[in-house]
Amino acid sequence: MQIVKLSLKEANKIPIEADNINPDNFAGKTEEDIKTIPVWYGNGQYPLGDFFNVKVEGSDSVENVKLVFEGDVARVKRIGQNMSAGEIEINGNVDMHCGFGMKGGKIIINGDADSWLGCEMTGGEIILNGNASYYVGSGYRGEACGMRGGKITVNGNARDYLGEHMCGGEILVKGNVGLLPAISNNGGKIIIEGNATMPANEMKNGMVIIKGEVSDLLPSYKEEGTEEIEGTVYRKLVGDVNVGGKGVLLIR
Amino acid sequence: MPVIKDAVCSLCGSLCDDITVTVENNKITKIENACILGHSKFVGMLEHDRIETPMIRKNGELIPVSYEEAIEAAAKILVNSKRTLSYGWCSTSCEAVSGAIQLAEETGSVIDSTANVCHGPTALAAQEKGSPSATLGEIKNRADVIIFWGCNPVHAHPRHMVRYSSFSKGLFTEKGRKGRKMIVIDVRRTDTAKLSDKYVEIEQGSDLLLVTALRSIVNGHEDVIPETVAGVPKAEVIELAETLMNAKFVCIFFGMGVTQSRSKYKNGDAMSSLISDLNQHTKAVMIGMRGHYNVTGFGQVATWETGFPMAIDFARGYPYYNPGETGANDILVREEPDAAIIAAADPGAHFPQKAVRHLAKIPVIQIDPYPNPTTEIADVVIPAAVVGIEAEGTAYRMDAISLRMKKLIDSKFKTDEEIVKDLTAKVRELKRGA
Amino acid sequence: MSEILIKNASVCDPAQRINCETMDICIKDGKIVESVSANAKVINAEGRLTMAGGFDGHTHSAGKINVGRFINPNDSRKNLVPGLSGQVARTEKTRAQVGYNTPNTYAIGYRYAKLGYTTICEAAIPLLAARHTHEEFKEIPILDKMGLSLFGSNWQVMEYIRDKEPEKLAAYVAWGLRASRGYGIKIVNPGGGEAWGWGKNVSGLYDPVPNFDVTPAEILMSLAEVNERLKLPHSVHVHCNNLGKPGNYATTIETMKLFEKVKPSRDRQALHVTHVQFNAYAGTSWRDFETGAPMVADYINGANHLTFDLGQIIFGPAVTMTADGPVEYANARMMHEKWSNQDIELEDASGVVPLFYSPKSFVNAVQWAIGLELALLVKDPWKVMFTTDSPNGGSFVNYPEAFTYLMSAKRREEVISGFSKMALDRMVLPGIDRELDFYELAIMTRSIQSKMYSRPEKGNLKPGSDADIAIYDILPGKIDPSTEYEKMKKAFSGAAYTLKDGEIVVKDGEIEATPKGKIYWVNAKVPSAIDSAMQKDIDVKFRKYYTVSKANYMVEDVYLQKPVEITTEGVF
Amino acid sequence: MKIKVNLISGRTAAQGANLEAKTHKGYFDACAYCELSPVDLERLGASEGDSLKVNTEFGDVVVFAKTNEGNPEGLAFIPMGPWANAVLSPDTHGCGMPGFKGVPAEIEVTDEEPLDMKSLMKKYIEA
Repeated sequence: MQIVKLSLKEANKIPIEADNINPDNFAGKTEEDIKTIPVWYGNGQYPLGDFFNVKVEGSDSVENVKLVFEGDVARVKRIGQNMSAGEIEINGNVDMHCGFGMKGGKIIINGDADSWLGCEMTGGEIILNGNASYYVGSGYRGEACGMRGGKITVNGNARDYLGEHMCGGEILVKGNVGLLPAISNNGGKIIIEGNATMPANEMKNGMVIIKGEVSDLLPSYKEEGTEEIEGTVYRKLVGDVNVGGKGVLLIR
Repeated sequence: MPVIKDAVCSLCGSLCDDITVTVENNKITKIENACILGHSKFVGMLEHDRIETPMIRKNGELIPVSYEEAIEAAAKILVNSKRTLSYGWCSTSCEAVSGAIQLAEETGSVIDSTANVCHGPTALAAQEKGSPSATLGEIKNRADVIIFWGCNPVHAHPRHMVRYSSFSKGLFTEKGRKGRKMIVIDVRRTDTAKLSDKYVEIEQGSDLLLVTALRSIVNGHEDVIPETVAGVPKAEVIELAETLMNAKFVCIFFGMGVTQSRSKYKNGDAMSSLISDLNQHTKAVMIGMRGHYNVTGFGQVATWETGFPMAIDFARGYPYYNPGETGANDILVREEPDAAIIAAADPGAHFPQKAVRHLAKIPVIQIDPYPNPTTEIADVVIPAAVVGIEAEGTAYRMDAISLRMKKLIDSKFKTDEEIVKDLTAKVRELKRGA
Repeated sequence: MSEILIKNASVCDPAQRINCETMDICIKDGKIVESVSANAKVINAEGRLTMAGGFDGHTHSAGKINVGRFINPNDSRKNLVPGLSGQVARTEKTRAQVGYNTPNTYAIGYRYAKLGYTTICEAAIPLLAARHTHEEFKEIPILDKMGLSLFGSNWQVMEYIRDKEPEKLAAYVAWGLRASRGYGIKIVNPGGGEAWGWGKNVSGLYDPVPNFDVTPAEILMSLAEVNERLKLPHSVHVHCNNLGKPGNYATTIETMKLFEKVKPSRDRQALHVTHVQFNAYAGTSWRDFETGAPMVADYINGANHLTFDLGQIIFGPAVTMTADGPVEYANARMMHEKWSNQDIELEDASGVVPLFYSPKSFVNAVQWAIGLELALLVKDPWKVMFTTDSPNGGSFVNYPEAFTYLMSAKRREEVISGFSKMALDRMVLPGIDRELDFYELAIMTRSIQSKMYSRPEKGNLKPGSDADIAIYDILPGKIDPSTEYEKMKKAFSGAAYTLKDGEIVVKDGEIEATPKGKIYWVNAKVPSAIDSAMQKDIDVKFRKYYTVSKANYMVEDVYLQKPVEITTEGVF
Repeated sequence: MKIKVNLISGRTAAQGANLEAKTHKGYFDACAYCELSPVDLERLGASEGDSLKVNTEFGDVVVFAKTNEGNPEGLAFIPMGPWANAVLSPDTHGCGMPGFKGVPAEIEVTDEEPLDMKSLMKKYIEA
């Protein structure tokens, strides 16, 4: 086991871009190695050690590496980007693109996450014990596919465009979501335990279950009876008819 | 006394190019063909206050300085900044935009245009679904059904309807307004709505519901439409869809009612799909009603020079784009910038107060002909010639047709293009020196 | 006075029938000369293949490509050809670069230069939007540029044809070339652009254009006549009707046949047919779709009046862009893709649609084969221009990859081995063992362009020609392209040297200098009486139908960087 | 009396015509007002020219009352400009666009006068 503890020396407003901060890049590295890893801060690159206190316990291969952020990293973007294994624990809020393109491993966030959490991830798991902002599990601008695999659990609320262009994997939101969850979906499964507005616009494929209230249901779904899941009977809607969709939207 | 014909009006995105300007003793004394907006701009050259001299703020007051001093002060701000916001560049020429992009690239800045608070969502929509459009002359010559959706050309583009749309006549539209159906979809009965054949009032923020319902009908799924959509009865929605399908040529002009309301760019995204679906039955296109006369030009130049139309972050030396993250308001609201350079736009007036409050805290360089709310929070103020009147250059109309703006009178002020060039040279000098 | 001596180059220059001979090349003040002084800077080219700078005679790199960039921000991150794609930070010498299929203007210049290309021809300039094309040209560094102006669905053109006014038609075309600063006549899906104004298309050469009472065949023939009357340096450049449709090879051959009776007024072809891959389809639907290349190649082998280019496809993402509006709409609907459309008032249509060519799709596999079949079945390389119709068939940065297909049967087999049986049944490529040599490749990538476009100073290494030169780190004879294709691809992907007007712009595959390129445009002279009569007609067009004043229509001189005006004297 | 409204902003011809003269009174007159339906104005007990205080989650601003028969009940309009922006939403909704339309607001009659442009901007510097 290798545990790397990171804490910000002081809070920043200009974001730090941490696309190098992941277990893959830290595995087997010493404290000194890690401190010299370059990170972007505004328009310059600086050693990670300029911003973070770094403590390393042990040395191991990537599956057995755990990164722990102590305190808020609300202005540190791209933590865990492209990680393939290992674990990241964030004890505070985290900035945009956390877990972007993640392939495996696990990220636990004990705080809120800014937009693009788990964007384009293909595997692994993200557990957010706070609220998420926009575009959980979506794709980069112009892409046809967002999240393709893995699982994101949001224990709080999420805002608009949850799972936009999702092509696979699973998103579970315990709270409410904003506008247009599951928009342009082409696969995967989304479960929303709270409320949602205008869900599943242009869904081609996949499954969306909304246990709370739905506002402004889009006029592009055919109602096809009911379906019972775990003792609850849902209205079964199929569509989106405008894209010849075979997606299933279950609502109360 | 020189009379200049076919001058291009540098006010709104209609970019009317038939203005006749009379100049006497280097003063514009007569304007023909311009609307109230254009007229006020040309005449404004005589009546409005100008920023008379470069200024630097000292102890809270703006003190007159020379161009050289102002440029040096501005360059120092840029060189010392780790995250500059370069914003605006829409009421200026493409040549100035090109210079601004190079400056942003060299200083690792974020550069954004006024599309950030206007048709930015239209770009995002095009990135989802494409942009099914045409030049304005196609509408003039062919369109028999015209929709104005969430826009109010009577106020924002006063000559649009006469030159390009409702009232214009063309080869296949000899009857002009009489041969056309004009539909307005909006949340309140605007002055444009009053001129329409059909006004559809929708609940504010529910555009996406109506667009989706129209798509469902056009695609043969009338059965999924509930009794009312967006506050409009089903029968009326069906009638509207049939009007579109039975037309020979449909154009939807859309404005900020579409881009700024609840579901933002997803409205334009769905509208693109509606246009595509309609083309199974007839011919249909859509055109965004662009505000600043060259906001379209910024998008064009930025796209060919950086790959992206706006919200471009050069922090890493190459362009990165992600509105929501790299837009002017995104970074201001997050209090990221430690300096700003603002030209040919007025965020002081047009950004929400939280963004303006951050601008007020950081060094701000302003380049503009006129004082405005941004001047009140600027630290270095550099006056500029008015492009399209005192300086020539290229501008793009709302339908992406570019035109050459003329220089009509001489000016003692430097042009935006010259200022940004001087500034870039000074930045290079300071960087090399350091 | 700058002098360069390229020593011991292994020169391949088909224009002079030089086939990989060791010799020196002398350069003085940007031109190739017989000899230089002892002070000349020496480039040691020993063991290196040396050719004239490449000339891409049909590429989309200014104008419509901006729509491609605009709707595909995700293209910026694509780095499928490392070194020639993706995001690259600015340096002291170069501007920032992004993209793959739709790179920014700077990347276009740098990347073509790295491939050893020095001249490009933008395939479509809409007259009304020509200013935009030239604005982009200005920001494409290094390369010389020219563009072809669209006339195939133009109201004034169709009216003059209908009203049988060939002289005024010639005057109008000459004016259109001047207005747009174009180099030649481009005809895209003749008449189809106007039909698309009503959401329709024309179905073939004899289907009348709605409201204009002319047929595509008449448009083609009348514009060909104008082309020869004006003695334009290039022939008409034709994108045939029915592009992208199964069975369209018949229309293509029919179109080619029409031109047998056209007498060229200069020493060049009477017709250039572009991206024929997209127009050489047999079958009656996508179900029984198969190659039509053998029929088209057979016809071309027996014909002497035309040249064509491939429009080879490259597997992976591409962005289609064409003035063929109805085709793009059909593409977008069929593939559920983004759809951009831009109809140009009184003149033409256009569309942009991204797509993905997959070797697993039998249609795409057959398309891939058709391009190569055309190149290999047509015997005379002087009829074949190599293109991918970038980025329609794929980005130009894949040219080195495509050269390996042309030069190595083994490489082709590798690709073909991944195809389905159904795909293999619909193509003839597996039975073709022809492999091009460097001499033939040089013809298809630089020599034919010189001839086709009447630019004798381009595409060859004769004394007096522009010193646009590519030096590649391979030696014909020492490398076997049919087996060592990876090595060959690497050499073509980053020239050891590229010289532009005698200046070293690329060294060891990296950008050394970024001079500005020239712009070629054609000023065809027309008798003033005819011109005046024509002007009266277009004055009416501007007054009644255009939304832009005539005075603001012509591209002003200020937009032309280092312009080269080519004048011709028309026959009236 | 307070009424709850849905607030939008947008262009007007007068705002556009005074765009390059923002230090002048013409611009103030063109932008420092709020349009309501006659019914809403009556509910407030206000008439044209009275001062209204517009409150949202994001701030408050004093503007003049105007009536517009085209407005449906419950819809308030302030022309784009610094007065509108004092109360509109800074949230960029993940796509860069602040909330310029559809902001819930409360409106009441006030004795305060609308601030001129410079005084309004001064508040930002002082804060």
